[in-house]
Amino acid sequence: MGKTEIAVVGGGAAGMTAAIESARAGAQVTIIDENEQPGGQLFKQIHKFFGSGVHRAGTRGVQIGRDLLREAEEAGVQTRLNTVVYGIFPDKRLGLICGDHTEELASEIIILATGANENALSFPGWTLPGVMGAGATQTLININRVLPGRRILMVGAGNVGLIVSYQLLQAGADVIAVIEGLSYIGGYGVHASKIRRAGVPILTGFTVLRAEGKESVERAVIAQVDEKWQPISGSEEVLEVETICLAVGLSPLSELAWMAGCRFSFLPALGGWVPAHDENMQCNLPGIYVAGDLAGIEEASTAMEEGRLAGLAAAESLGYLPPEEGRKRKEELRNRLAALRIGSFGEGRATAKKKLMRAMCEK
Amino acid sequence: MAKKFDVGVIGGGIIGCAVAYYLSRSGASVVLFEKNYICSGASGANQGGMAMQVFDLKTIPLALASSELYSGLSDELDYDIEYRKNGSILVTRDAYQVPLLERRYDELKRMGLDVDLWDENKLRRFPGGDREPFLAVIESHFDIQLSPFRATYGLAFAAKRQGVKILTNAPVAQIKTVKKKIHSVVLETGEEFVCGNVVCAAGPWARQIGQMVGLDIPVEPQRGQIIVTEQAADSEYPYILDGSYLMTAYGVKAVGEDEAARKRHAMGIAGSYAQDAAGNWTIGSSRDMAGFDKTNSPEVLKGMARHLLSFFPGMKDLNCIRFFAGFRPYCVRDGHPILGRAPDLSGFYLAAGHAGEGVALAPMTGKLIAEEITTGKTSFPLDDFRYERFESKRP
Amino acid sequence: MRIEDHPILGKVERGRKITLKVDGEPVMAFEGETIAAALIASGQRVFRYTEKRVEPRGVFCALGRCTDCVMTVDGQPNVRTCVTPARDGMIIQMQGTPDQRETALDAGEGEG
Amino acid sequence: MNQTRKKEGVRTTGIPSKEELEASPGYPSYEALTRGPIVVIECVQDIPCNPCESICPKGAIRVGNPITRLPVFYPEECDGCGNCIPICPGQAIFRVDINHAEDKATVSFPYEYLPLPKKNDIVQGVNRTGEAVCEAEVLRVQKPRKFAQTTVITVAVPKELAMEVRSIKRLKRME
Repeated sequence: MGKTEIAVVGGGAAGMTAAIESARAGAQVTIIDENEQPGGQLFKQIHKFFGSGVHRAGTRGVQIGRDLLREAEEAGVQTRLNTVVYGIFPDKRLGLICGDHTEELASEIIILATGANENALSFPGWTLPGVMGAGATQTLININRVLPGRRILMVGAGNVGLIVSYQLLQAGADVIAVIEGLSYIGGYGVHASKIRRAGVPILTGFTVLRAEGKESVERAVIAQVDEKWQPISGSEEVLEVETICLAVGLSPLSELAWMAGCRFSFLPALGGWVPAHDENMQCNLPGIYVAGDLAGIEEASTAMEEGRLAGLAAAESLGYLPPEEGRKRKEELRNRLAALRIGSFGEGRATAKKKLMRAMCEK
Repeated sequence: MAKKFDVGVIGGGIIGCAVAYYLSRSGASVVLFEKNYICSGASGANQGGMAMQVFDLKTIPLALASSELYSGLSDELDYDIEYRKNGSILVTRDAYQVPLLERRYDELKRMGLDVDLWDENKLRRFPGGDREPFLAVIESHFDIQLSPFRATYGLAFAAKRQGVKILTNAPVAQIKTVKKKIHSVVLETGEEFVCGNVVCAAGPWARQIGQMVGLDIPVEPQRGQIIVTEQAADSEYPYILDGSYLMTAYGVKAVGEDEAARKRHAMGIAGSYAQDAAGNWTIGSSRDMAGFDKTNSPEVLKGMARHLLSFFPGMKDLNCIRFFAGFRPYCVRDGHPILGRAPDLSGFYLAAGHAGEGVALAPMTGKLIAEEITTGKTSFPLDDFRYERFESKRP
Repeated sequence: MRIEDHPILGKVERGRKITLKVDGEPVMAFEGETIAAALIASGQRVFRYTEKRVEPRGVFCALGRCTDCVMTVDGQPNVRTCVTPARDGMIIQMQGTPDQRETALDAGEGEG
Repeated sequence: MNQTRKKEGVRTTGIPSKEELEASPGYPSYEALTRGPIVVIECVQDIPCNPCESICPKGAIRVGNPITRLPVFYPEECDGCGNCIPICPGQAIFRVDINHAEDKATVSFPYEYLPLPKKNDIVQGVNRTGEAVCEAEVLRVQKPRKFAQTTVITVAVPKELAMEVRSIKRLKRME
């Protein structure tokens, strides 16, 4: 059985930063990632990030991803790619699938940074080829460099829907419309303004009724909805599109955390069932930490700060940081996190995070 | 104000739902208490089959009567339980298990059951037997498969339609008795339900419920682990067990096992492979007593997977999509279910200790308990399964 | 449809040209890209048909989660094409096509 | 696709309304624009973000703490250098020179599409809804390394459209 001090599951924004902080503090760290490349979703985030200087605002996600890879290597983080963690077993043993065989990895601390899944939306025709996740489209256009279709309907006007619409335009597609069931645009207004300037209509109070086509999507039928989300008859419109992108939220990818026995809370503001954690990102099970979208759906910038916090706290718990330094640096990271969770877009998440921390104290 | 019902059923697994369903057909007013959600225990953590050919001979008649009820249940409940009468095969590649299978075949034949012992010719033609042929195969033509989730929910929905009040997230805290008679059930919330009869259908938690009325129900959780694969093409034989199953599940003795088999049997591992209606295979089985520890262990998962591949190397290309553990409610005194009214406590009924046969025995359990509560008699003798059997065995 | 030039990511850098055989037809791909990327670039939208209802499926999550895009690759069924890199000479077949079903059925009858 | 709504604004249409813009502390008065080329910040929501403040060499943009505060713009400090245009992750900062010529103003904006226009090209200026409202002459196409792949384009437009034109119609891609 292999051994490591800190096992980080998932090499995305949160996992990479966690590993970098722990390794810089002196811990032996192994990132396990099922993909060919670490970096998670950062490499498809080709837009400039929000926040302030410490959050690397104004820098594109793809650039941050490149920097993190370099930092991880410099810090001596070991990376096991093409490796699936199929289970967490007692005594912090991880079951790994590497190609055609399985292995076990014993660790003193596990940091779970497994990220999120895109939510689906079911409607007649939703299984037709051409209906896909907005994140899936983003992967295809920005990583794989292929367009899944020329004419696109985007469902959902949260930040993901708006950003991916913009990136589809950048990739050379036509976004016929962005529709949103709510009566308002949930994402940042500036993202919406960008695509409006490019001529893309954003229809609030609309839903997709069905996708039509023989073997794949040929058109979408949309309709206005009333306050109870029921389609208003007579408001149907047919859009000639070949791709329907679903940007209807994300859910924490929490199987391993459930399996480990973490306590969960249901918090819609954070994407559903989320493992409870304390202000060090540690769960109710000592030595198991969470960070990033798994610990609540937020932005990549928050995921990175949470990763740093988890990594630092984990290294500290192994004795790699003088208590005073640990306390100071964790406080600084908490302040950086707090700065990203204020205002009308952040308050809800801040409140939910507080509930999550309170859940740690319950029996 | 306490609410009044004729019967309170404790447990929302397949047994509790079946009891509630058959009771409601007789017109009794019923409330069902489930501490989590419907089908959240053993009923939702099994392979959804009735391989009656390996059952303890004593339970086979009860199981056969149950499978008869299952055959019409989809129509009766107006809910597809994915009932399939596909039969099953019991196979071995170990010479020492051959006498075991031959003996079993004779026993089943004597009971007049529709089974074949394959001749050599058919063994060689067995699909997927791309290693050496099996040494013995019993094919049962009467075994059935169904979706345990759909069966449990189908029973629950029908019970609800017939007026049963189903409470989920409703753990029972106390059962009140007055003069050796059941009086009421009190939930952890403090809510009280007056009911002259209570059925304990709490699966692996039966002992804790029994303690509330001072009755020791000798049932403990027996952990079982299962691997689920992705969908595969329909198999001609969707339900396959190996000779080790008789040994680990029913304690049938056989001599001559080698070191590897001994180790495997010590972990409770035996082959039990079932393909569900959607095409996914469930790979079992394992048995151990680990209290209420529901974790999986890589040793058992790997052991089960290796054992599978020793039979069907072609399965190596199937991806596993998940695995889980569940608790069989295992009667630690003799492994048999405990059914019927409890001694010395009027109004308390047991539907407990079904071990790995809860799905198999659920309809008959529900029907007979309902009969006993409403008429005092049962249409099928319960003598072998009553609690009193423990008392008579006392030294 | 490949995205050759991109305002942010610049000109694409690709591996050497290779050829896949998809249901008997040659499909051009670049070493290092996923099978799914090559198929989408070639205009393919249907990746498989479902086992029971014979409905078409295509790429849905592009992340290796949903298994909508699985195909038979070099004889191995259920390979997630969205996370499997293309290699020269790979033989790729669609699963569950109506044609395939008929063939399987005929063969089954033949065996009795 | 009718988009009329009560109380239109950035949350319902994706476009900040005139009222929202005028109430924003980053949006200069017309009078301030007459004194020379300055930037116009169309940031009307409390997004946690402050690179505009960090990059301004003159201290003409102040966000302060918390970083969700709207940027406050001090036009008298602004020399119109435009460093804040490409750094804004929301692409909400523009530069306007209404004194460019007798009847022409210039508008500079971030642009991240291909193909790029070339200097002296005549293209179509679009307003905030993407509607082409005028011809626009391309004066500058800047894409230095420090802009991190964002191009800043400056076009000359009719003076009365200086506060309407915010981009150009995307050019057709060569296949």
